Amino acid sequence: MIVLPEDQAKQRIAWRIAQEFNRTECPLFINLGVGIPTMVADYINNDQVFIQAENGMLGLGPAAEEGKKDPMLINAGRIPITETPGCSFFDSCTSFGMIRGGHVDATVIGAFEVDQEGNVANWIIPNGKQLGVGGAMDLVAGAKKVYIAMTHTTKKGAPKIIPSCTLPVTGYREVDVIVTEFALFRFLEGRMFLEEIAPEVSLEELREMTTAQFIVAGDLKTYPVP
Amino acid sequence: MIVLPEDQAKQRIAWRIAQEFNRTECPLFINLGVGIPTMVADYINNDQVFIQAENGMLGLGPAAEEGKKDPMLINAGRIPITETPGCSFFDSCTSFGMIRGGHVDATVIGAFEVDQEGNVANWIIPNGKQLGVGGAMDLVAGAKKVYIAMTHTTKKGAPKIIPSCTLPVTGYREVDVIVTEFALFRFLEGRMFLEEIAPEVSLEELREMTTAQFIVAGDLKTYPVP
Amino acid sequence: MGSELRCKKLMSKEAAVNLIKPGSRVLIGGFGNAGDPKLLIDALCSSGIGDLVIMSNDLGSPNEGLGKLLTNGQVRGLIGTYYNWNPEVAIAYNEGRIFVDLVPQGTFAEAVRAAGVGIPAFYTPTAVGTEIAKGKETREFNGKTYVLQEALKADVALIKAYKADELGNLVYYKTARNFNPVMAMAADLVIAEVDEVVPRGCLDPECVVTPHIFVDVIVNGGELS
Amino acid sequence: MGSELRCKKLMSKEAAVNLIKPGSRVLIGGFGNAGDPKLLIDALCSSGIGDLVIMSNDLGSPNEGLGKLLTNGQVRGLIGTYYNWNPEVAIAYNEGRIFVDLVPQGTFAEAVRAAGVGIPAFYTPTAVGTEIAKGKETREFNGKTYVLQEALKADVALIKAYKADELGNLVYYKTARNFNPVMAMAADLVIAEVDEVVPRGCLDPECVVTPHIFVDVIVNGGELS
Repeated sequence: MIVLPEDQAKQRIAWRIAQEFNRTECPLFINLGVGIPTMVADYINNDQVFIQAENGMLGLGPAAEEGKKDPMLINAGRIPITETPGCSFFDSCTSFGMIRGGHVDATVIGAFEVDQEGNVANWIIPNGKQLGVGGAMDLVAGAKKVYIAMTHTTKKGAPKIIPSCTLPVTGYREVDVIVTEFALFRFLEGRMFLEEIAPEVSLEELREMTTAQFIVAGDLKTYPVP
Repeated sequence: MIVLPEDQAKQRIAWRIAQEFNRTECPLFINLGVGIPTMVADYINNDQVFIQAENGMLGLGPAAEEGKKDPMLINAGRIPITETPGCSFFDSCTSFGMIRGGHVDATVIGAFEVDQEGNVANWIIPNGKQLGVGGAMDLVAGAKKVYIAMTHTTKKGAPKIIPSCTLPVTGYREVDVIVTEFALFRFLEGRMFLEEIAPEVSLEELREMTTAQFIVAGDLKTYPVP
Repeated sequence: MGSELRCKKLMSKEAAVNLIKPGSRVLIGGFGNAGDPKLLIDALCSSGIGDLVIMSNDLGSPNEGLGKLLTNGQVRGLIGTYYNWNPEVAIAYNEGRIFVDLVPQGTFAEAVRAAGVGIPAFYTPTAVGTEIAKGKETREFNGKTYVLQEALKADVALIKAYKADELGNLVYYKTARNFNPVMAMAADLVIAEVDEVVPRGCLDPECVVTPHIFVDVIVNGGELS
Repeated sequence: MGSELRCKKLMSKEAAVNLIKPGSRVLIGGFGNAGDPKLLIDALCSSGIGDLVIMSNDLGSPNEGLGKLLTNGQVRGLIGTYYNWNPEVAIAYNEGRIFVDLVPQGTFAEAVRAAGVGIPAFYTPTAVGTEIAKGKETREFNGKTYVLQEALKADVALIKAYKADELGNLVYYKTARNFNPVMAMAADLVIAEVDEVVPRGCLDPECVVTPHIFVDVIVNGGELS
């Protein structure tokens, strides 16, 4: 099985998702989860894309440089960030009002598992060591589009895009797009389409690491790599 | 029947209610309705009393003088008012959140009728000419104490404190205090007590203009007149 | 000043109101002639767009402000709280020309907010047992009775703010704020009339009342009037 | 400066937390160590007041910030959203020492606000069908399913603001705002720790985030630290 170095895989995923947003001509409001999703910001190059953080800010700038970190200016992953001109601060209730009310165009989140129905499990592995849901369920239920940013398989090579989630689900039929280092899947009317496949994997190889059923799009494209 | 000139009656009522608030030692937050209730503000002389207006302001000052009126700085009766140091502005939702959430200590409202159960009718006379409820029902249901400020009888001499409301009710069992030009009634555990009677009326005369049943307080006092 | 600004949301008042389809549910800010978007209301009157359901606190005065829409026959119905300042409303209602849904003012504000924040319904103590709550579902919580109120969503919101920055962040002026920030959240299309548009970064991020995520179109009244 | 101020709400942190009764439900502001009232939390830990139900987004880190309350054994239960930053929470829960009610973060914020504004319950689309919503009532509105969430009311709220004026009006600082203004509305007793107290009239009335009607006690951290 083909494996990319983890850093390369993550960068590729973050870059690919950024392209989805960079093409906008209108203001686009996105919320980025912890991990790969946070890296998406590094590849945004369109000033019409605005980042929202659920702890109460719109218009996040890049991570703060060493020596300029303000512990009272953080994103939802507790990383010190910066302001952009035109940013604003608000309380948690208003912030989740934006999210639940459908004003946030897209959320990018990591996941343990996604299934062919568009269900996603990303909040807990029931091992007795975790107790936390945070804003995951609100984001998945509220954002207009849900993007999953994750490596195609676990570190041990087990598929993460599967027929039916085995872990506790975060939201049902909420996933719109899955981006891994090898593929981009899009859900249309409840069905999962493979739209892009990376140059180094064959369709057969992709099926081996993807136990979920999917439809190959009529105009299957090569996954663009930066 | 004894009748006071209307202006004198109104001033007496407003002054008497103001005394209820002037004795506070802690911050006290009050909302004043249209008419006699607005006049209560003229007799407040305690800087711990703060006036809230449901159109989105806390800390209202007196009515604006001629030439200094700002049409964008008004109370809920559309009268141009002034600011006090430490005042604040907020939206209608926050304003009624204060009211519904029980943060406003007292509301003073006018009424067409109040009955011996503590029900009040003040929002509509169903004559086909009125269509409006405004904030009356929110204030009556939300404020910690509801003060009724009204003349004891109609202009034709008909009782307004009656056994059971005949007009559409604004709120059930919400009234705490009724102040007229002749009497102060207080509701305690669902029963209406006459606590004060004006010097110029006898208890018999008061009963004639009050068809509601009430209990004469053991320590019935003379209604103080400024 | 406007020409130096890079505000992509800027439109003329005519172009802005022409985005409104006949039959729309339209939220309109303001309370007692403070904070209503007067230029947008005038443009809406001139446009002749009809069959509208107007959702607002009141309806101005006869043939003035929002009242003009009724005089013009552009109104199919009203959802709001207080129409005693405009006696033409009761007349039109009694003649069966319009429907009127009276909602207590606090319930109205909260129901508009609910629509904006994705809450389909909530319970409220206001109006329990009254004529206004007739036919509405009730339920007890901790021994007290409450009325179920559904969210009040709209197609369009016409609001009035004091200043916008180029992005569409808004701040308000005194008691002209009232329903405007709430309505800004609750419609598919939000059009804000403002007195001034300032460059990006000129509003204090701590004092922005309506973040630009909620605002679609800005009409600069400062240039127009 | 404090001596010139006429702030009737001013108290020492010790006197303020001594108003909290054992067994209380206590809302505490903050998100990921930003905006938590650190001096009040320290004083609460020193007080030894126990049997508390802590309602907060998270519980800091082990033996740090809010985490110290758990280490001290002052906690009976937790209502909040995210405890993965403090692994001691899961241990205490698994050992049966505390109860934990996990609530999605947006639902938590909205339920706290609901308590503050007199709404006993509301419907939300968040968590429908998930383990978090198990046993909770659901209902359809316009063909979509929602969960019923009741308000989360508290006896006390400990919040952190940037500045207070003499009356108790509050403003916040950047992302330290988070849950604080919401919690300020939702408790019988609201204690605000601030970095500075300024004279009445020194905060812009348009920029006050928490009007003083919501605030009972102020602890001036600027003088204490």
